[in-house]
Amino acid sequence: MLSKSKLMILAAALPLCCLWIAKDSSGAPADGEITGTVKLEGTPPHMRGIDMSKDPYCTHYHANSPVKMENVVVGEGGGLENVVLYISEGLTASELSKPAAGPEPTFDQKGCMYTPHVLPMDADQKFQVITSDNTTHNIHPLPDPTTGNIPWNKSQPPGAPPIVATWKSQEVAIPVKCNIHPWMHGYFVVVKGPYAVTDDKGSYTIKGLPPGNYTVTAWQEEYGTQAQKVTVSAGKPATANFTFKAK
Amino acid sequence: MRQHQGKTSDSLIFSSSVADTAVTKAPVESPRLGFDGGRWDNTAPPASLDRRLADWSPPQASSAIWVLIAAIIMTFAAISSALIVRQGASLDWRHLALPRILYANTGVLLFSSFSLLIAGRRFASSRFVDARIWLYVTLAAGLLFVAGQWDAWLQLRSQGVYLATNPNSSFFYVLTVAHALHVIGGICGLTYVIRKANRLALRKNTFAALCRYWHFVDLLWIYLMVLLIVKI
Amino acid sequence: MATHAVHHHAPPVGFLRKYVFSLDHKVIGKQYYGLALVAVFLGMLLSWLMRLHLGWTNLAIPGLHFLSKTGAAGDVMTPEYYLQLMTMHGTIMVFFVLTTAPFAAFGNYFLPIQVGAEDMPFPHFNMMSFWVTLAGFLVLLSSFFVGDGPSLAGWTQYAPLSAVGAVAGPGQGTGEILWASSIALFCIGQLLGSLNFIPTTLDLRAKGLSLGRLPYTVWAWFITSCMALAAFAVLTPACIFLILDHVAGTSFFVPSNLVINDQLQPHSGGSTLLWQHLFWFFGHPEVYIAIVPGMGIVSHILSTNIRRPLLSYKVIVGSMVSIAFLSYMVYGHHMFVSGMNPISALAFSFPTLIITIPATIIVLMWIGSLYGSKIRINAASLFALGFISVFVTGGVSGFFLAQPSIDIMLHATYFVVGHFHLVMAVAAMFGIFAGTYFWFPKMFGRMMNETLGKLHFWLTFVGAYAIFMPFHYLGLAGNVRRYQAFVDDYTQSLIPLHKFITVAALATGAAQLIFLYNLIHSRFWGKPAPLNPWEATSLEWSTPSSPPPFDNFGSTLPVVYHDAYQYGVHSSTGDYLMQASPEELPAEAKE
Amino acid sequence: MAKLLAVTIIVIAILSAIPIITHKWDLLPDISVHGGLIDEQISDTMLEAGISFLAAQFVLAVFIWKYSNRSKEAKIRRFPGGAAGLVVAAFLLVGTEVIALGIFGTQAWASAYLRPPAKDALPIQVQAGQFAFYFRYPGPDGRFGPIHPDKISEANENFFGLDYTNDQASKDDIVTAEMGIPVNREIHLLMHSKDVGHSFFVPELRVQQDFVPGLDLSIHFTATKPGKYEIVCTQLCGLGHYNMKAYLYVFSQQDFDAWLKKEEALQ
Repeated sequence: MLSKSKLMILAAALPLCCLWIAKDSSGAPADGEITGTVKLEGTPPHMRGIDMSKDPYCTHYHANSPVKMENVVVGEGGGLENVVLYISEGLTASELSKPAAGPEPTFDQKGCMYTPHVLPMDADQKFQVITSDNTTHNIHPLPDPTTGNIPWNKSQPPGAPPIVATWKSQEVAIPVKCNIHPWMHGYFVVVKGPYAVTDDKGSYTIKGLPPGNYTVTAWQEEYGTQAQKVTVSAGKPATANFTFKAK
Repeated sequence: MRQHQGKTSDSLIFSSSVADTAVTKAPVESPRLGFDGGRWDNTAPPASLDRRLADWSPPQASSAIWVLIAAIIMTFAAISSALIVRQGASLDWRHLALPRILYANTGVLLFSSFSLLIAGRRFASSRFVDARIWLYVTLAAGLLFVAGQWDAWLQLRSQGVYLATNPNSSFFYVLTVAHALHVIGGICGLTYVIRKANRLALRKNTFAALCRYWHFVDLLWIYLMVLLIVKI
Repeated sequence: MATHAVHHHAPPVGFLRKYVFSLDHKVIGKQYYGLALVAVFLGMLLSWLMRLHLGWTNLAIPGLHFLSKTGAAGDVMTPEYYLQLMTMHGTIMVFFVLTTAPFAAFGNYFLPIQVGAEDMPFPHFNMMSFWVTLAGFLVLLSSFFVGDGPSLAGWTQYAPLSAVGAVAGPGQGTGEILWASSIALFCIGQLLGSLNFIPTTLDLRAKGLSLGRLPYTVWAWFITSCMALAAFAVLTPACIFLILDHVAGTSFFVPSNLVINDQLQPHSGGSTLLWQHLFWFFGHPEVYIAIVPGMGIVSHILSTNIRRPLLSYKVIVGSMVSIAFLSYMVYGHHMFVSGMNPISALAFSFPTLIITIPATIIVLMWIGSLYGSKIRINAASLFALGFISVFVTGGVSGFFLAQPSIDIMLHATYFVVGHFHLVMAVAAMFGIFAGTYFWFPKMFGRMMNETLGKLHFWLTFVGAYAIFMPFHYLGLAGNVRRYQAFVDDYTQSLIPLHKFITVAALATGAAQLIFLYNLIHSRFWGKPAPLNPWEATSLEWSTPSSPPPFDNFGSTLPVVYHDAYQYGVHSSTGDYLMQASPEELPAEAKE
Repeated sequence: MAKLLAVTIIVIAILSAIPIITHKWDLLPDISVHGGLIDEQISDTMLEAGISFLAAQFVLAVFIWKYSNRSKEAKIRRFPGGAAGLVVAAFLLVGTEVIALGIFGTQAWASAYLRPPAKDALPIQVQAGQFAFYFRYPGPDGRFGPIHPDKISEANENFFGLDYTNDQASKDDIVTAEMGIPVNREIHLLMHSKDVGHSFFVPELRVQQDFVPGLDLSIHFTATKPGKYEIVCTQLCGLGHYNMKAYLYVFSQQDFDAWLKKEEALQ
């Protein structure tokens, strides 16, 4: 049985411990980076041209710039575009729960195509869907029902206000399509913690990481995921390059 | 005038002597025009008018029962034709081993009709005590039938045959459950009749209506059994 | 079972029993009328929104986003919201207005009175009938507020769109289940209604009131309840199948190998045509369920207001009966291009053409009866006459749709919409209006304002034609129905016509507010009505008071000595002789 | 008031008839072989319906005009011939009329539906889905590869679910988003729906047929006039129904071959 004084000490000590733990995790500067490039090895698959003749607006929009599918987009030097990179292991609880910084990710419908084709975001982060087109689209994300993300299906007439939404649990990746224009499809990639997406050269940078050991995962809609272990130390950025093999 | 119309075809089911005691026990409202139904003279025109217009009309309880039966027939006809269309529509139609107990249930239901007939006979020969016993027997048989159906469903579940397992199982459950619900309806009616009989206030029409319904549900089940055996 | 036959004829006591859970067929009739009134104005509001959207597609309708956050963000209607409004408009109007008002409301109120009975034989069933129907209505409305709104599959709810669930579109999940449940409830409610109507007509007729002396209305309601019996008994299981396909994963209506949004659906081997067969087996009789009571009401009111019996009682009743019979053999004409066997299309085509004959006969009876008559003009008779005109107009376009070859061109175009709106919706509404102006004095003991009534008629009559006649032109030009916007090049030239229709619709709709005002104002402040304001003959005018006492005829029930339409005779009362008056006519005066 | 009603009815009847008589809004010009019969049928029906419509409205109006607010002692007169006459009239006039229409109409229907497609008809497969049509041409081998529902993917532009690696017949199939057909050659259209009910309607072609999921139907027709036309969906199929359309090009034979080459290059 404990005496009163001991209890008092314990009571005083507990908050202090908590404080200390908290200080430790949040104290380290979160300025670490992971950079690298993602390449495609071998001949990229044939990307079929998209025939938008169903909707004159779309055809007219691309009158002199024929569009192709965007499932696999290879830039110069085999750089693979639209690959999402995120930290699949190594983040502390507080890092995971930290609300995403920066502006709301925006998913635009332009010329009856999705820009960007792949939109990464943090779980519970607000993102918005806007339309620049003068034709009605409907946005129909189809998450896996087992993840707890709820599918929805909303139309956006020209000039309609942005649709603002969030996804509550991590899911790589949620396909999104427009039923009115069946060729329109893209992905919402919902991750926890920092993320990045490759540009047309296939290069990326994940910012805002405290020093530590991490597993970086790269996801591409056709080729699936690859993972690498990386050690981030304060100051200089760590590098992780990925190479996908063409099927 | 009301005097003249006071007579009714829908008399109490009990013989005068008993009826008198009944009236002292549980007074029954004197039936009024419009609610005694029955006799064609109820709607026959007064002597002053020509007779061509005279026409027949049954007690409203029983005509209501015919209406009800018509509706039920339509429903089950719809389901049956749906079954036939559905069977023809695709190749995924399997055949189902009917639980043996269904045959027992059929017997039970047939017996219930039979016992209801006897009850009617007893009423006719004004042996009211036996009559009521037979009513209880019928009630028991009805309940036993429903319990039997329940057991049949449990058996199928234990074999892993559920509503959505395959098209014919869907139809099996729909048909049997729909029929069971109608039997339960009949059981409610029967309990009402028994209550009336116990208060010695049972009317011929009420009883006749119940019998019609009960026998109909029985015949319906025979039809369903044939359908199940042949198609499912 | 005659469970409640005898025991309820003490006057009701307590507010609840009197006005809410009343067993009195008159109160139940009024409740049905109230339900229909709410439903019709709701349905009209929906049609206003739809018309506005069709006229000016990207028009922002202020405050629309209050109705639907998702469907109309920024007040601009989305395609799915348009379709949801359309579905609700159709469902509400067909089921909760065109079926309840002329059949359930007036039928409940006047069938027992016109046959000289104290009440329906099974008042408890009658009460349940209303409350179940009301529950159905509320379930339907609730779909506005759950999930992503009501179903968008149209009132015909073709499978598999209606059966595969939310993946097929907004409202196809919860909204769809609510739709099916609502309609199932409605069917049960109406079955309970028929359960009362038929025995009332057969068994509770007053002394001397043989089948040959029933008013046209009683025949109409009797025939309608027989049709309703078969129709709703078939739709109920269909709705249950639909619900099971949603919640239990069965495959009644969903075939194998459906790929929706790149997802292979789990269902196997259902038949989509099965739904269409079940639905239209109900759906076509439903059209006549909506219109036959109108025919009865119009015949009844017409005969009263032209002061003579119609040409032939037997022919009119016979025609109504044969229409009822034929209505079950023609439903396939809704499915000419639905992939039915082309031969069966022909088999359905001829009965459809033949059903025009009894319809024509009835119209000829009406018009022929006008000859040499003495027409009295009042709101009721105006609407009755308008009914004839509208019914003919809507009817002739049926010649086209009855023929499969022409249906290739006109199926699913605005021609069809124009046709059924005129012949079913407008005509039935005219019947309801006529009935209201005619029977209001009996139902509420006060007269309606005739001037407002006539004004209401003129605006409605002209407006209805202005709205629905152009639909036929649109259809001929190939304008497809159920489009929320017209993006096809060949429809661009038709948009001005759509704008015109929209304006007409708004105006005509506004005119209905006159009716609403007249109804409410007359209910409380109208001038007291005499017992028999129209000098009519049938039994509802022989009740001791208006509205009649709880047992309709007070202590004694009427005895009937004459058929229902003794007009143009020389009697002590004038040019008419009431059914219940024992007065003998001089032989030459009888027709 | 009654006279006003009579006048109104007549005015409305005439106004309603004018656009029909002047062909203000008319059927789109027919470009099909079988369409002539249908148009004929429509105009015949229009004539008979029009006459019955005008006649009924006029008689109604006249009677209302004549027999409203008559004096109290005016005599009630009976329609000459009475009910029997009218019933006979209904049977003779309307009855024969509608039956005649039905019988003539049967021809038109038969020409569209009861005639088997010609041997040399060009087979084209159309697949309807929410909310677009896609078309498939069999290519040189004249055979369609089988549809694998599990392979159908709009994301990969594999609209028909073709297995290019295993099915030989699929390799040369040409999938297009718009429909090109040669003029004056019969087309045998094989209709497949991948999700819900749709319909194939080309007003100028006088062709309308529903897609029934789980049941592949086929229709056949011949276009007689080159040009650009619209294929629209007439069966409510979801939120994009109004925008479910495709263009139909009727080419001369050599233009058609050129067009098909172009499409093949895009595969």
